[in-house]
Amino acid sequence: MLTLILVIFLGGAILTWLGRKINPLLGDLLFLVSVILPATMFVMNIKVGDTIAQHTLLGIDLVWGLSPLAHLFSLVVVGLGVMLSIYSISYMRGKEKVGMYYFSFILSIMAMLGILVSRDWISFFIFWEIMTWSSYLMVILNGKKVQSIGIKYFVFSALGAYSMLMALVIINSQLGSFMLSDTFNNFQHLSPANQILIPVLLLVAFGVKSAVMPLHIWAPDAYSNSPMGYTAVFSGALSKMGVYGLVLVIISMTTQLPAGSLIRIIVAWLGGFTAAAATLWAITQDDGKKLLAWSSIGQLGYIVTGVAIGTPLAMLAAMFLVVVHALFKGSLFMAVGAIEKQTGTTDFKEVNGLIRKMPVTFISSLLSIIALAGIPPLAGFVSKWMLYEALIQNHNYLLVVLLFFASTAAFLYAYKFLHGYFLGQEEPEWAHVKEAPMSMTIPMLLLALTTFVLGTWPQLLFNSIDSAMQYLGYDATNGKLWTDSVLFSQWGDKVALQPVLYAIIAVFLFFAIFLYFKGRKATRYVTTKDISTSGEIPKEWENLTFKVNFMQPFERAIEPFLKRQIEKYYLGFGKGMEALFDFTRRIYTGNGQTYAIYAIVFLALLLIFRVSLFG
Amino acid sequence: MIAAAIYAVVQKDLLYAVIATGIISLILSIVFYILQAPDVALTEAAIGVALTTIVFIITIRNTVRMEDESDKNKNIKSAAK
Amino acid sequence: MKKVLVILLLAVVGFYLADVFIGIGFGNDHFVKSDEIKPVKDIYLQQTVENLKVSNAVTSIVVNFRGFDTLGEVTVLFLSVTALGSILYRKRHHAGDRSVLFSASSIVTAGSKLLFPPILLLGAYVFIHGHLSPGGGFQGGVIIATGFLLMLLAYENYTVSHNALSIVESFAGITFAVIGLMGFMNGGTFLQNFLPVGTLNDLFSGGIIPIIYIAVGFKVAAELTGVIYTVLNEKGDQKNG
Amino acid sequence: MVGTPVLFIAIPLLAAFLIPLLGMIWKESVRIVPGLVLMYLMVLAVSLMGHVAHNGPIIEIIAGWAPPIGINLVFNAFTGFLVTLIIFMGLLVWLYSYRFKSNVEYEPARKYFILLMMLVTGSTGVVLTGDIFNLFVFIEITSISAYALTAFYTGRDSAEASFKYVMMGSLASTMLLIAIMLIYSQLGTLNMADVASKIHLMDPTLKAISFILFVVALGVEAEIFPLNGWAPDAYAEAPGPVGAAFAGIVVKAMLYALIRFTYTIFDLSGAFNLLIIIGLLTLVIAEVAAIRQDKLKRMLAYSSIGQMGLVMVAFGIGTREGVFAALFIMLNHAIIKPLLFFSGSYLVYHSKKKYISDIDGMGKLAPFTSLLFALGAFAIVGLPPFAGFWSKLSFLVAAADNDMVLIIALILAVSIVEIVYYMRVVNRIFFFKRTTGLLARRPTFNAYIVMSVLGIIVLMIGFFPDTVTGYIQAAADSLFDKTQYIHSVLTASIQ
Amino acid sequence: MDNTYYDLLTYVVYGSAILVMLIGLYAVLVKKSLLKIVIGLSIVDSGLNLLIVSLGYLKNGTAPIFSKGFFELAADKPMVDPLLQALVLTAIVIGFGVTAVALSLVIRLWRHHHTLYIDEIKNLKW
Repeated sequence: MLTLILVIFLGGAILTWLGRKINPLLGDLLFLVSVILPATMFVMNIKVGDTIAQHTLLGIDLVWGLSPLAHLFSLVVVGLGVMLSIYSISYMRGKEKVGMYYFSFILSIMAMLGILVSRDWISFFIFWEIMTWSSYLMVILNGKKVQSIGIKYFVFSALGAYSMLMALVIINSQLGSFMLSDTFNNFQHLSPANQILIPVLLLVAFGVKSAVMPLHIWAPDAYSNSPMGYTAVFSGALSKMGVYGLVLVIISMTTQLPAGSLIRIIVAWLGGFTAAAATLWAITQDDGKKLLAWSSIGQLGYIVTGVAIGTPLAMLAAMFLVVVHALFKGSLFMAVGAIEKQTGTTDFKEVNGLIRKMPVTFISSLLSIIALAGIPPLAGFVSKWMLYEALIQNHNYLLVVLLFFASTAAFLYAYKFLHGYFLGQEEPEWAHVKEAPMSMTIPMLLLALTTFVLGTWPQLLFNSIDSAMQYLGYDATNGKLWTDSVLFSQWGDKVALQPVLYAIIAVFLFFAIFLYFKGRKATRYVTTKDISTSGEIPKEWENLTFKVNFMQPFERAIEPFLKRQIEKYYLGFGKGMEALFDFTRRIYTGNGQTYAIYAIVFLALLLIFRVSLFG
Repeated sequence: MIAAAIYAVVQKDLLYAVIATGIISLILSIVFYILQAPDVALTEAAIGVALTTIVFIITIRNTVRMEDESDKNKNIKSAAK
Repeated sequence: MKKVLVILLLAVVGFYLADVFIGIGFGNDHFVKSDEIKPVKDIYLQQTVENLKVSNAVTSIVVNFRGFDTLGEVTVLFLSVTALGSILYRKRHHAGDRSVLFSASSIVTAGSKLLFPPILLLGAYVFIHGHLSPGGGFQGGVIIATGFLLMLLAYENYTVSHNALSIVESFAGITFAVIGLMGFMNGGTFLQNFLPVGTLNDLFSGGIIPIIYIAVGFKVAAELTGVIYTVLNEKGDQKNG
Repeated sequence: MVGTPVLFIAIPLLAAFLIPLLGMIWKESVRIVPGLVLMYLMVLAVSLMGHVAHNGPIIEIIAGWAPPIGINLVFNAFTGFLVTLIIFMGLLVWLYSYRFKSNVEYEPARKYFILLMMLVTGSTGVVLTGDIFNLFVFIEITSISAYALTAFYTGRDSAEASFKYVMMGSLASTMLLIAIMLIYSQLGTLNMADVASKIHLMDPTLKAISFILFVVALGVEAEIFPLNGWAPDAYAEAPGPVGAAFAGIVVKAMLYALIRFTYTIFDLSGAFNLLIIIGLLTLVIAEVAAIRQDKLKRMLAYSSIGQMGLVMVAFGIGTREGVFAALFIMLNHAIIKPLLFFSGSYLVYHSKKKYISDIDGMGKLAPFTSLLFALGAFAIVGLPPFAGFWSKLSFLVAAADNDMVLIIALILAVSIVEIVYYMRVVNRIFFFKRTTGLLARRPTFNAYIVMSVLGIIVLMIGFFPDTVTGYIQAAADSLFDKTQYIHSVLTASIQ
Repeated sequence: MDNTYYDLLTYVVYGSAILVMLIGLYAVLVKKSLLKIVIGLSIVDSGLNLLIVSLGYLKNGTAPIFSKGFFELAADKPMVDPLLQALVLTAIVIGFGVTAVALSLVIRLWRHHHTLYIDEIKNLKW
């Protein structure tokens, strides 16, 4: 069954691509069918189990099964995949290379499910690589700066993938098995050196995909450069595969290791730094896509920190954030995509006051951005609260401060995002803009509403997370961790929390509706003079908006920090390597005589050193 | 024979160099005969002395006679312009 | 500087080579002294007389024991003619535009004409008697080619038909291969002797050896003439000389 | 049985001699006959492979003299595997070039096909022969065909490439002859199995020196690092199908010879380390040079050299798994690299200088060719689920089993370099705007067939690697089983 | 003929053969003219052939021909190695083939470049 599902995906991808060549409508139809049909089959038929399908290739057993942990992630993948496939139909209409988009989309969904069902490293790696190159096709699909962005993405992915490959062949040579379970169970049998080497290699592998700090530089460009319909998958589901791997490595390997706690602290701090730095970067962006891209990296930082801390509460927080991040970030990317589709740009400087033009988009963005910022009634709050609490319990106060700072700073970009697109000056240029078609808004709204629901009743998710955590070796909690948390124990006993939450929600809704109507009435046209400040001559696009240099003072404050970009070091490294390569290839001088001399020198060297070679 | 070889290598006039290689082959074929290898001697005499030399000479005729072709080179280049 | 380095380099290589070969020794039995070692040359010498009835051991080796090598060797020559043709091929073919090495005097032309038949005869003799005396297909073939060379040099407009050359060449090659295959049919192995060997030192002895050598002779002659002819017809764009 | 191994040599030779005659009668025959011959040989190879799988190796005695007196051909699982591969690739190259240059006149066409057929025959002979000197002869046959094919185009630079090749090739054959003579002067035999059984009697110094000479001589043709200066030039300047033939046929045969010497004939333990060292050098330097190329074919050439380095490292591991991996890489390389050369030469067909930048945006103009090129690129860098992945994996597993952690790390780092330059090209094909006005050339019908066949094989090995691993395993076992090789050759008799 | 004579001859014969090879090699490696390089290659071949033939020589040996004269006059003399001679025969012919190909390439290069300087013929590099 599982094999059949994967084959349907694969065949569907090819058929869609071919169908698209024949007739666009046929392609669309095939696309929907080949995402939704196998996805439904997956949800309906594949239950948690150890060995669901098994194949043997090259004498290696490929075992496929579904663990509770993978089940949790697979829900995210399937949900997001289906929503975005519906969204993509409208989003991609009228664009180029739709066939390839569909092809890569289906393949990456397949690959992600494949990763999740893999119970051995080989199939894990195969699907991992399929995921990499199918997403690579997406990253370069727009054809912008293909060489720099695409190659950057692929090089980092390859770095990760090959670290994994190296780790897994070492595992095989030491333990004689490619099975994930054997690796974790017999981890103690590895030599001490390998016990360090393998987790580190795997951490690099998964760190790349989950965009942890020194390995993150591919992410902002790759996220913002791929088509929006896919970026949601990218940030929501694909990066979570990295998290999935990190969970496996950190929980199943480093806990068995004396030096494991050190590794975990390092990873936790890296996650914290990622969260903080990415948030700062997000603030300075003037493009919605990029802002969200950096924000995704920041959120992944939270998740990584949570996973690395590894206490039950932290784990719960991380898992929860995995799910809700996929939801709200998916919704936000869809919103940006809708705006891009309707206006043709995603630049804050150009788009304004869409609140009346695109109300549904606005509502879902509002809900999602609140969740993103971690404001209480919505889902983001739940996970962040749990994370802080876990860190405090673990006495990582400095890390709490760091994350708290990041979280606070996140308000700034959240507001910038909301304001940039929906509020502010309504310009005549955008007068014709309409709300995006239903097939785009409905998935968006659905995701946002799910975020809302999960924020209000987080217990809905706790069962799944709980079984996943039991699989990882945690005690059964039945969602007690949440109800036991400080939030409830401090005043949960006295005050019924639910009404409070409802009250807050009501206030927010009211605020939203207020904004909506206010925006409609108080349309105020600003003239140039209003914003021209002393000495600075406004440029043309500065005319009508004050969002430009929105955060200027803040940017100036963090400038010294931003200047030290890691990317520059990587670029310098890359340049240096290329120069070295260029120097090296000058060995081939083009003169046949030189080659002959090489041959004789080689002969002479071998003759001279023959004793040391052959004894 | 060694002298002929050195001469062949050092001589700037390729025609003489080629003839020197022919002479090497000739001496070689005599040595082969002395070494009780009449078959090889015959072959070497025919191929090495006659054919190889002729093919070389034809090539030289078709190309350039002097090893140091610097002035002619200039001439040809200027002529080409 | 480069020359000095190269000489040093060559000295190193030469030292090792000389060391090895002087270690092996000249003129003595250089094979490793061991019961296991039975140099094949002894077998060859013995079998040449006993089974093949061929006087010239070199011939018996070239044509029979290691006839496969010879087939390859003939192929190499065939290929180098083909290669030459392909490398020097030019679209505009100037017929008769042959490069002239020297303008032959009438004595030379007359002498060449006189010498030509004996040379051919000598060549034929050499390859027909290849299994009896020194010489054989290669040597005879080369001699014949020299005869053609003489004519080509002496007479500016002496031409050899390309078609004729390739027909001779092909037939000779085919003969070789077919004889090999006939051995295959008759004896079970390629190039196996299937004719009576006759008696030692007789012209008609050695089974297929003379036949193959004659074929080789024709082939080599045709091929070498082809080589010379091709190169000679190549009139370079020389500006001097 | 349809025939015996000697027909692999005899039939093409006969055909080569016949072609000039046939050509006088019917001109088209010069194109058709080589194909027919190769098809027959393909049938022969496949049927012999089946025979060998059941009845053990076939030792073909030539001229009625049993080894070690006469020359013999050995067709066992290993050589049979390579021969089948070589002939299959030869057939594809023939099919591809059948109309590749339909405007080429009769004379060059005749020569082209004869040379191509002899290239295949020479390589087959190198693989099949059981005699050292015969090996030399076949190497010469192969090289002379290769020299001529390299210089086949009358353009400016092909002769230069070919001349470099001739220079290196002549030096190589000199060294090969010296080495052969050293062996003979000590052991009195030229038969490989016989030599192998007596090599322990040889003086260690002489043994080492003759092995070194063999390595250098065969290394020139097998493109190992300091000796491969000719290779990129020759690949780049030869006609497209010939480049493919080099990568798919010639190098394989020459590498075979090197491996035969290392594994079977000599018993030097240090030889494996030497293979690893020169393999790594070759790999690193070639890949590093490839990344900075601006011409497509040169890039492919360097990449091909790099792959050969990888194969050598795999052979140098010295275990059965290592040999298996090496043969698997060889097989994949023999299939993928011609695919890249074939499709690549159509992509740059109209471009004068064959710059990589001339293929910008080809994806729109020539979707089929571009797609196949991309498939080849994905496969050769080892992305699953394509063919290259499995061979890379089996190599890494074999290396890891021998605790070669640093070598694995180095090779993977080099793989990243490889990915970079292949992806750059693929990006250009599909995602760049067309900058030149050059049009794409439509592949001929035959080229379509050839490229599709190769593409299908790449996918097939990718998804079902077990369809070929059985043969590779048998081949690896056969190479590894030295005593069985010696025994089977030395006890052979005329059937 | 005593042994010291043969020892001396060892040095002379092998020494000169190897020296000829090295001289040829020197031409290949240093000389700038393509023709000189080809000449060098053919000199290397000559030296190699001498080396091989002299390897097969035996003291007081006789040519490996069982002519009538052999049985009458020299039946007790050892025969020199016929195999090596056969191999040299092959090597000479192959060497000629290669030389011819090399020379034709020289002509081609002259046609295009009008120079035989190897330093000027390097359009293909790196």
